[in-house]
Amino acid sequence: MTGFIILLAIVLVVVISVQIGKIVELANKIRGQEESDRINADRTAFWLLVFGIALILGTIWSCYHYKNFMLGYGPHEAASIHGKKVDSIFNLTVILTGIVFVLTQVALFYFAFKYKGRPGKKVLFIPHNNKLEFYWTITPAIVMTILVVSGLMAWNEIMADVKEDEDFIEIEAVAYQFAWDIRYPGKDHKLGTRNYKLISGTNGLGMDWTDPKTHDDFIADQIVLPKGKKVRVRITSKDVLHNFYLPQFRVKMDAIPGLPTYFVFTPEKTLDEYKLELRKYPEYLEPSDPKDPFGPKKWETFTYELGCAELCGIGHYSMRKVVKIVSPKEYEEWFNKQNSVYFSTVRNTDDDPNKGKVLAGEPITTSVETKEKVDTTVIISKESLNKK
Amino acid sequence: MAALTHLEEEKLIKEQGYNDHFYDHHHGDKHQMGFITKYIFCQDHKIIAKQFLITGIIWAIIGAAMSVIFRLQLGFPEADMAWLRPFLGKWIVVNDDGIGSLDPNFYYALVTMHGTIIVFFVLTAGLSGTFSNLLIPLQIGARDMASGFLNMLSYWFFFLSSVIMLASLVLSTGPFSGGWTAYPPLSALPQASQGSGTGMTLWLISLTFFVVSVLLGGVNYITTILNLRTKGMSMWRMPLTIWAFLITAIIGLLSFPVLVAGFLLLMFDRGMGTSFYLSEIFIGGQALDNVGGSPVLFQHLFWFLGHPEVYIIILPAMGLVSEILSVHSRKPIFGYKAMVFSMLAIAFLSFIVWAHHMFMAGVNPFISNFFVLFTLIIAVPSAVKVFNWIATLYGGNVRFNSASLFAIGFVSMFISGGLTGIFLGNSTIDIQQHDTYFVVAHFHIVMGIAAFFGMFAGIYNWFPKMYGRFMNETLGQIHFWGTLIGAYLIFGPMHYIGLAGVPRRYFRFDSFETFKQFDALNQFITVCAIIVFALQILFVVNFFYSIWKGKKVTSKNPWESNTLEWTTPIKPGHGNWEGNIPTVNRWPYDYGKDGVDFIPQIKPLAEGEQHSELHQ
Amino acid sequence: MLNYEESKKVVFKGLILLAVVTLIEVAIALIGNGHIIEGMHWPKWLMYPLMISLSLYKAYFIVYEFMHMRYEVRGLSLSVLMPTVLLVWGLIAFANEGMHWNTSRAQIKEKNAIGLKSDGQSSKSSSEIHSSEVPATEAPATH
Amino acid sequence: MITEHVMTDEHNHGTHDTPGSWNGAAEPFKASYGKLMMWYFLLSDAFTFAGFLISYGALRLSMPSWPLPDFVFSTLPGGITHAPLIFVTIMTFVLILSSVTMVRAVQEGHRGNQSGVVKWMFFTIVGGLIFLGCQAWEWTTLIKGESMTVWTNPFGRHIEDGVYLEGDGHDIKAGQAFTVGAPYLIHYHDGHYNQLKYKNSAGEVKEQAFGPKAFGALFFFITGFHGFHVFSGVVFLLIIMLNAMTGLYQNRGNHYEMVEKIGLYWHFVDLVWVFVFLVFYLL
Repeated sequence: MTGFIILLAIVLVVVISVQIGKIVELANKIRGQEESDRINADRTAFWLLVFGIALILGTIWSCYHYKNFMLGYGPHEAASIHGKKVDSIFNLTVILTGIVFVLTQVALFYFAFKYKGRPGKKVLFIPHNNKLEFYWTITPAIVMTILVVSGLMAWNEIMADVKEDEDFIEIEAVAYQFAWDIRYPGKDHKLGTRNYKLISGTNGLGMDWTDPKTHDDFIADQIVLPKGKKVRVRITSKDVLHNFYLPQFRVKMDAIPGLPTYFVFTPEKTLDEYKLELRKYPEYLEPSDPKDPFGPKKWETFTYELGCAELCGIGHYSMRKVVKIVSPKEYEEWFNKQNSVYFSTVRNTDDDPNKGKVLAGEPITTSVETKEKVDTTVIISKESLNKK
Repeated sequence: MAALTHLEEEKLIKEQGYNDHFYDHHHGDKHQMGFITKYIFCQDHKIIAKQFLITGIIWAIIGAAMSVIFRLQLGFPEADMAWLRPFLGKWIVVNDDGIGSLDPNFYYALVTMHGTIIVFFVLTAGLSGTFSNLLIPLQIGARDMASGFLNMLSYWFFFLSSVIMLASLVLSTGPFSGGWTAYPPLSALPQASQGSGTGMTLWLISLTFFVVSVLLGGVNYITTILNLRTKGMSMWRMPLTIWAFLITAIIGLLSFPVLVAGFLLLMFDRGMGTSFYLSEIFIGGQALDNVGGSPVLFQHLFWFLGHPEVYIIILPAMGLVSEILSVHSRKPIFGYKAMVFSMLAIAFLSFIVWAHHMFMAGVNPFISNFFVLFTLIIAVPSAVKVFNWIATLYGGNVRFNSASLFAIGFVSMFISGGLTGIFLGNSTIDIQQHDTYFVVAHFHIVMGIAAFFGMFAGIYNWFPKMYGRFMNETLGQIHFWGTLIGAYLIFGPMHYIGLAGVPRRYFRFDSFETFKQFDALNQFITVCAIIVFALQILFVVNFFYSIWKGKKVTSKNPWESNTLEWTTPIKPGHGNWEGNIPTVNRWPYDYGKDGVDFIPQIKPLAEGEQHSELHQ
Repeated sequence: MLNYEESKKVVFKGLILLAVVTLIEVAIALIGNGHIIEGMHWPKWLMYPLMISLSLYKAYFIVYEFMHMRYEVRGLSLSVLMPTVLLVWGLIAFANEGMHWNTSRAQIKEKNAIGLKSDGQSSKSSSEIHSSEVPATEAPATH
Repeated sequence: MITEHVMTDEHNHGTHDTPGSWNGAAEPFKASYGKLMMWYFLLSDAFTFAGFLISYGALRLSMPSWPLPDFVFSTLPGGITHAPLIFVTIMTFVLILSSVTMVRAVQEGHRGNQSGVVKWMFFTIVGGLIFLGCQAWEWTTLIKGESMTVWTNPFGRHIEDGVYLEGDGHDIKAGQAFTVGAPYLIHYHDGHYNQLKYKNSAGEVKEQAFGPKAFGALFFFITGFHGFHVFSGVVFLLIIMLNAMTGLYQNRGNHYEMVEKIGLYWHFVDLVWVFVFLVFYLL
């Protein structure tokens, strides 16, 4: 049905246009060519001017109307420290390009209106004007210099890697078709070695268990990070290109198989703080699910998200992960509750290369308990694999 | 001094032009040619131009229709698409309730094909191929291209490439679906996506043939422009169209081979198991042996072509628009030499800025500094061009018709799209805007719509030369207004969606809290897109209707233009000029000089008159 | 343009010149890598620029004499040779990228290696990790 | 201000000098369109090769080590194994010689000497064929003899000092010491690559690692692409030589321009080899 309507609409537009064309031509014939040319020129010039004005006003109006969509305004304020810089350079560019936009579009449509054709009218014969051309070459050059300098200063600051002595958390985001695995380094604050050849059903990231640094690494189902602490994300991919994209934090970096990348950022607002700010905006006071008018409001269901911003295949649009920024205290609590992959699923199974060995620092008494727990998990995951 | 009458013109050609004895060797139209040699395997540049144009129009309809289908998905993801089943077959998945929805595989195939088709087949072949072929010999005063045979081959390679691409559309696994940029590993590994198997193979073969076509054409255009100019047609007397085609051909000649290099390496990765682009991949439950390659390498090779490619698209449009604005405002183009130098500057810069498409692709942030710097420099020559176009209108006697309106629309679009490019060229802002709808809006306006506007302006303006008839003016103006307003309504709101962070190439937005709140805007965009599509159908109807039924051209020079193509017969035969080739005595922009409306290039200088181009 | 006899001379001069330059290049490679005189190794910064400039000279000679570029109009030679300047920035950028890939891979290897050696219980596997310090090597599949 | 008689005068010269084309103005580059086309085609082909060689550079620089060319290319026909770069030097000479004979053919063409053209073109073709034969031998040696494929590169270089724990029965003996940068070849026996064990200075036991995969693939790919150019060059040369024999170009009276054009192509092949030789064999 929809299709029929669309096809009908297309046909109708064409038919009506053709009819209008015929009528106009008939009218022109009646009026005489010269007269109708004159009227047409007046009309077209007028509408070009109207269009020019409408374009400017429409742009300004839409900028105002959609101000909450723009970087640095309303709910779209960056939630990270470097994001503020991105937003301010965006603003600077909006202002500079906005001025150029208005001036050039006004000139274009106004001249088209003002200098509409009249038979026999004399034109100004000016093939060039060196002075003018010099000025309008140098002006954009100056404006561009401002943008380049401010942009690059911010860029080099944002993209700088962490320094050795800095206090930061390093996590790893591994992308694959079509999800993310987020690995935390555990208590030693060091991510263990991975080798893609070791990837298997029970070891999705290919962690090398002979590296003791992997033993306390854990995989989180959400990205949880403390407010105000520098985070360095190692970004990588198992199969094709993906892109680690945190819209609210102005973070974006490709995940490339076999070629590690990283992004460093400092979250500045906890999720709760951000949500409270959203309450100020009417569009977030609406129910999240339109079918359920009394359900939770949009600001309540809102959450920071991680998405993929590089086409990676059929499930590209579904690579979502929830991101939570919490206070350092909450982070500490959450962190302590996480179970390391190794001790919860691998230790002393057949996949464990250290089977039977006593690891330094491992409490011997609990190892039996862990083992039992482990076995069940492995069986379950194997069964679920078989089903697939 | 006054403009020339036709009789005076003919007299001038007879007296001043020269006889190259063309008709001693060739017989022009007098020679009996069969249908096949005259219309199909034809070596005449005008026929080849028409072949390029009509193939381009067919591809444009296919490409635009694809965009309508995926816009429907984006605007109305819940709508029933079962009605498309007769056209798309199994790509519409019908559930138990009889509600049809688009297969996401096919959505990505549509997006990919839309990009490939419009960028390569329509805006490269259809625009540059058409007008380079039509105008180069006519405007420089040549009988034909330097090598008519290679010129013919150029079209037939394009045709072959088209057939292969069409074949890939009907594959059971679907055409390639990894984006028109074809980044590996997605494009290199058949197991990564359905379209990366046979679809990708055909895509690569098709585009390789396409490159052959572009190179054959390009070599021909360059040598023709350099070697076959008529007497008096010095480089600084060439119309800006010819300059644009020359520079476009040079860019194509230098950038497409690098794409081929990238493609060949990709083919080896696909077919031979080499590791140029692949490293440490675990896919489909299997760890591949490939190590040491770099997917970023392909991106570098691709964008080394890819960025010049956008200028291959826009430069011919710029040339056409410069010429049309000048003719229809009855004024010389403002700053002719500045226009040429800015085109040359743009062409040069286009080769050293490619990595600005890759700021967020893992490129060394340090080297990005240079790419930002070079990229933003492009704004300067572009601004010069815009100012010159506007200054051309100033003080003119602007004649409004479909051609000049589209030219004005082009300038407006180029301004709007160019300015958003300043955001994206700045790597800092690009952190957020990369791969969002802001990018989509930007490049559709600046190289999609703007280039189409240039193409439309060119078609309306040179249709009389191609077919000896005018296109319907009223329909043309409806087409113009609808497209102008519609294009702004489609892509204006898209900027805001992009600013809000919505990534491109998403099949649906509903799984993300951040991205799912823009349904109303998406619906609005879709509705506008359908209307604009309908208007393009109107253009096609107008085009084909006018070929046979349009108003007949009665004078040789209907637009009262200075350039040489309007000194040929209304329907020029093979060899373009009957008898002598005209000689050129002045630059092509003597409009309104000394109070004379227009002075064709063939008219000698009057006593004491100065060359206008000398003072540049 | 040269006359026939002169140009014949140029050809054989060219043959000898190209042969000698090639021999010098090979000699540099062999001597520099210690094949002629045992134990003699020239530094890369000396060898590479020498060999590259000699090759560029060969290229220049082939284009200018054999391909007759010297006798063409200036415009023609410029139109063919100028575009190759575009490759200079390409070369710099690609080379820089290559080194960047190397360092970003090496950085991860380094991070992985920290704390490995000090630990006593890494026997076979840790050696594998070391031997795969060259990322382009065939990683051992046995585990 | 151009007076009429000057114009007609010039025009007559124009058509006279360039039969076959109908241009009026003097050719700015004083070259026929065919020659220009060949030049611009070669320019674009140069960019294809540049794309490959630049990719080669990027991939090579992304590897911590790269095989030593004078170790890899050190065999000669007849079982000589320690003759670094000699064979490829001979190949280079063959190509240079064929370039020289090509120049001679063009010169004879300018003189209008049909038999001279045919003779020198024949030598050029022979040179091209010898070069192709050499390349075939080189490839065979690498593939059959040394088991280098596009997937596996057995040529490596040590990244640390050490002592071999076992020998390979040929060159390497157990107990032999080596230093950083020492090249080695992993031998292929009985269906598998035999990686020798060694002990590094820290006392760890390791195996020889394979060299960068990209080396083999890039070598076969780029030299193959060059070889393909040589091959098609030989085919074109053959066709043009036959045409010259029939007197076709003599009759055209344009000083054997076709020979000149194919000559440009042939020198270009030589030109590319200069760079292939540089990056694969010298650096």
